[in-house]
Amino acid sequence: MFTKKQIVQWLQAFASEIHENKDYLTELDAAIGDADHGINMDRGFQKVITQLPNIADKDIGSILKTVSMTLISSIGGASGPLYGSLFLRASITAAGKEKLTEIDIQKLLQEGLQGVLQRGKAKPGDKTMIDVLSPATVAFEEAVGSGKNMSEAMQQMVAIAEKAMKDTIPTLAKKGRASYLGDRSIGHQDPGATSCYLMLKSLSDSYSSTVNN
Amino acid sequence: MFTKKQIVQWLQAFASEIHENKDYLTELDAAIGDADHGINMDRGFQKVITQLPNIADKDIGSILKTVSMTLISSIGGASGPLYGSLFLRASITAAGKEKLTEIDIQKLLQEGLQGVLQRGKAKPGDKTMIDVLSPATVAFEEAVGSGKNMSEAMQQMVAIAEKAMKDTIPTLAKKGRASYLGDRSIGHQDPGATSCYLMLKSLSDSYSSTVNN
Amino acid sequence: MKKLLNKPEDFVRETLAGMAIAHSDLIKVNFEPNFIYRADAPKTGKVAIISGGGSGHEPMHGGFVGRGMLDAACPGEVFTSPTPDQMLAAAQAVNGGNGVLYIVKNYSGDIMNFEMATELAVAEGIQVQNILIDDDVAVKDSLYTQGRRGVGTTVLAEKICGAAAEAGYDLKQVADLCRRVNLNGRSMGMALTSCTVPAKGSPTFELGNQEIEMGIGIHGEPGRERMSLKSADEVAETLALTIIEDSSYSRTIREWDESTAEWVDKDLTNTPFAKGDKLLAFVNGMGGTPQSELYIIYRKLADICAKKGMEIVRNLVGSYITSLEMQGCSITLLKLDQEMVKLWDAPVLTPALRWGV
Amino acid sequence: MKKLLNKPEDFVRETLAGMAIAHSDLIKVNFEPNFIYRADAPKTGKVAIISGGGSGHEPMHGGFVGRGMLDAACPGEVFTSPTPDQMLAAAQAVNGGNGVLYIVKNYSGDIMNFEMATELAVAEGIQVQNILIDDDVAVKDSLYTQGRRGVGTTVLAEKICGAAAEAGYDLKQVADLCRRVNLNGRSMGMALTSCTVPAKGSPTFELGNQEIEMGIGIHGEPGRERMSLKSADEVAETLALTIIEDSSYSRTIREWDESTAEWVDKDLTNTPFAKGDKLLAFVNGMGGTPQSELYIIYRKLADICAKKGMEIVRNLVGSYITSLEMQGCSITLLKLDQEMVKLWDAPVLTPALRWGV
Ligand SMILES: Nc1ncnc2c1ncn2[C@@H]1O[C@H](COP(=O)(O)OP(=O)(O)O)[C@@H](O)[C@H]1O
Ligand SMILES: Nc1ncnc2c1ncn2[C@@H]1O[C@H](COP(=O)(O)OP(=O)(O)O)[C@@H](O)[C@H]1O
Ligand SMILES: [Mg+2]
Ligand SMILES: [Mg+2]
Ligand SMILES: [Mg+2]
Ligand SMILES: [Mg+2]
Repeated sequence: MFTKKQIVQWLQAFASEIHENKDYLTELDAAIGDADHGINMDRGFQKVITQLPNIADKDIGSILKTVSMTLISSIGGASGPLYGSLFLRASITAAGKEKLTEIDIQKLLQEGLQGVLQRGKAKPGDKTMIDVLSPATVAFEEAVGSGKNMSEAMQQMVAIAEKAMKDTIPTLAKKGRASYLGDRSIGHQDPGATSCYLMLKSLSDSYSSTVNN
Repeated sequence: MFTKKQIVQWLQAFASEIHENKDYLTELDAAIGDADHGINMDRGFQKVITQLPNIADKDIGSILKTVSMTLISSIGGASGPLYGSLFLRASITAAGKEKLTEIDIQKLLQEGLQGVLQRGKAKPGDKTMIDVLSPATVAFEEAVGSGKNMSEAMQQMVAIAEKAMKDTIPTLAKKGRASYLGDRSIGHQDPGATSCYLMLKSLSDSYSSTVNN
Repeated sequence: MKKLLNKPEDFVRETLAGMAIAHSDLIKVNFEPNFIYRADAPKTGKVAIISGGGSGHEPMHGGFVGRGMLDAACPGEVFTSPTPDQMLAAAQAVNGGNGVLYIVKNYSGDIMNFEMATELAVAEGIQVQNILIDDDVAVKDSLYTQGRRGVGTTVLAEKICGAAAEAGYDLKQVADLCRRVNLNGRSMGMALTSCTVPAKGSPTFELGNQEIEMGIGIHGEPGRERMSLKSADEVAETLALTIIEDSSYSRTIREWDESTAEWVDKDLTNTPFAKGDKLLAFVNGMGGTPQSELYIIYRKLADICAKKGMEIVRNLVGSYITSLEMQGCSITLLKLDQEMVKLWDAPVLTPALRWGV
Repeated sequence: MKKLLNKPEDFVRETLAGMAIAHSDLIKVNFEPNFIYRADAPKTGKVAIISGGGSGHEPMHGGFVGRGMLDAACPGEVFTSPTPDQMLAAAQAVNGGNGVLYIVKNYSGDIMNFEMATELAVAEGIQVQNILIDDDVAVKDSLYTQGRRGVGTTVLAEKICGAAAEAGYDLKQVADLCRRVNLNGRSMGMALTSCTVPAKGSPTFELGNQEIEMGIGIHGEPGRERMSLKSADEVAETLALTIIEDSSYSRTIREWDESTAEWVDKDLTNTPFAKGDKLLAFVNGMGGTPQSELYIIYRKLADICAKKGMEIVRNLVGSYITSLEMQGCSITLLKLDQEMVKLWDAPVLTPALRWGV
């Protein structure tokens, strides 16, 4: 069970992860994009951080909706609408909720994934954040389906996400800026896939570090 | 006695000196000017070289006049009008002549110097070609006055010219582009003084290497 | 990083502030959300033309706001698409009642943000069309990928459509014209040097002293191929011939359908250039290229076009769609028809382009 | 050396060739001797304005040839004054019978070559005046030295005098006006990077990553002082305050006296700027500076002028007097009177500056 507090802690932890990895994400984007992914994500999530105190009391759906709107209006680029859509769709499934069960989280991931797919029209294998989000969602689903608890399912999801992130290295980009590079996109890890991994990892970490509260 | 042939050989030798020292002169100009003195002089004297065959039969005055006109219309910058004026005034004293005595050379240097002074309005010590041309002219004059022959007077002149060239290093520029640098012009050898030294040195060399012909 | 700036995070805002006071006779600037708009907006009865994209391409787009060109421009962060709220606010500010054309360059970010903006504007009761520019022949394949980037043709489309809107074309006519300009324009660019995004502080890529990037976009991204340094004539030839010999290019593009209030996929194909074509030739500097070098390129380009039996009837030589301080150039060729010529020649009065007034 | 060029020795010629075909409606180019002139020259009854100087400052001067500005421009080699034969040929080509004003920047080379040209033109029966521009406050002392360089005010003088000539001023009136513009204009520049003269092939000076040159001219020469990297606001402040606080500057300048047919020395003094002055503020890029950064400088400059109680009533922000691909900027302030404002606003139609037509 994720409490609202844990969700807020996750958002804070994710923002910190992004902030710490800002240069790293930007360097990844420099190799196959336009050198701003870390800057973009950090701009958005620093804005989110300033708003969290005002909304921490609302229901999880409202919190995620505010995150979505903040990201959409402050990131821009590709990641703004994509993460914005992810959080928007997630917020709808979490509307009115104060805590989230394994099944809630599963729906939230599925809906978030759908949001990104619909907005970005990328397919798995196109070397985008989808390449992490999609298998990670499946992994969580399977874990929950086979009776694993939240903590175990999270760990399974993160393990798959990490592998999937690395698996973007050898692929050829078909969406996003990296696709303009053609073959030269091969051999580089996708920045969006990396930030997506950080999102899932911080979700898992926030759960395990606070599971006793 | 300078024969016409020796004068033509001098012009060729001077052009070669400039060509060989093109980068050096340009580097000197880069330090306190705009990095083109070698390029400018070489452009002018390469043009002179192409014209020498057509005029080598004329009198020395005509030859020097053609050199002057060629320099004026192909160098530009400060050195174009200055060397152009030098050769123009020199050409007038040499009008109709087929050879030049010590006294002729003395007049030629004096007139050349006047041409540069009048055109450029620089004074000795301003860190320009005048700083070489002026003492070198005096040195030649004194040598001839004290009964030295052409060869000895030339050597005396070149020795003074070389010293005068190096003496431009510690001075503060008052004319030309280097003057804009203020104190920063101190510590650098003046490019125009250097090309002027090369002119006098090649004059002396042409004489001594061909004196037996 | 050597730039004339204060804090990197203030780069866009301070650029806009400077523009606003330097050109207060022509434009106004709204902050938060950021957009530049015509000082005399909204123009009742005129279709409003709005474009936008990342900053760092100055004078595009803000420098093209004014009479006979754009009604508004939405600048994002450097090389980052602006956000839907900017685009919506701009539309609300300049809509004169006859609808808004969004001119969008084909990048994932721009497309997604403008799509969201379109949906928002429609929800506010504003008539909207959005037309994509995707003219970069350096990007070869379109199938299953993002397709070609929008580059130099954007400037030409904004001028031509701006004149059309000024002349009273309705929204559908301006949109159709914009699509036609895009289908008749092709571009390609190259870089001698990289550029530095202020917030990053170091060059996006490293190029050796004897290397160039061929087939770059406008975001400091590496190009299609790294090559050894070439002469201006060779550069002009590579760019021009790739453009001229580009075969017909097909892709599927999403446009907003007003009648059904839905996104529809359209299959669009441009026809290759041919002998006898009348052209607008645009030689563009990437921001750090001196004007002299652009003329050297233009000289060779004119020569190549003449040899191919094509006539340059209009030209534009200058730095109009840039990548910060990058050195390099791009070439855009646009096949003109009489209507386009007339609209190109029509008066324009903006910070960066002006003639006829 | 990374440039869009072919052989360095063809740089100027090929630039001119490109200009000629890109702007054939406005200008023509004569080769050997090289000069750019108005396509509709000579204009009978109009004073002809001719300027010139080394190449590498594009668009100055060739880009200013056309209606309402220059009748001809004489480009020398890169950073090297043109030669008297060019200036004479240009005068012969554009003299409409009412004489020629040579606008000359204060550099030894330019002065000497234009002086020779003046003597030659006079000998050909052409009425000539030559006016020096020496507006660079970075050069402190004038006594016994070359005095101040001619920089940004040149562009403004060419525009204002060009409009005056178009309006029918006679030679003496145009010359007097040009002198007045010079006495009311002051400039200063700085460089973030050096530039590379094509024929030399390597940068004129080396600057560290954290260094700038303050008080540069326009020939890639080092400045008055090397400093550590500064913010845009600090740069704007240093330039603007040095200009604004410059005390009255006196020097002796040589002009051609038509009545006596001799060179005469004139003592000229400009008065310092003062509260209440109406200004034209010109922020200029050195060739490799993006337009965005110039707006950041302009923003601060406007602020400084306002604080000093001076009103910017006209402005120009762009790269008009450059040093090849150098990054950096210069500021020029010109105290305007009503006549100058009117002439500044008058129509101009040239490759690089155009409004009102
Ligand atoms: N159509 C798309 N669908 C899914 N993800 C995408 C798409 N386009 C881009 N991305 C993701 O966005 C990331 C780049 O984000 P960012 O650098 O912030 O935006 P931009 O490309 O506009 O500069 C890519 O690494 C990729 O993972
Ligand atoms: N007024 C002057 N009188 C005498 N010599 C001068 C004067 N001005 C400049 N020079 C000489 O010209 C040299 C520079 O020539 P050059 O680099 O070819 O011209 P520019 O300065 O126009 O680039 C200087 O080193 C100096 O010796
Ligand atoms: Mg990016
Ligand atoms: Mg020089
Ligand atoms: Mg981006
Ligand atoms: Mg020079």
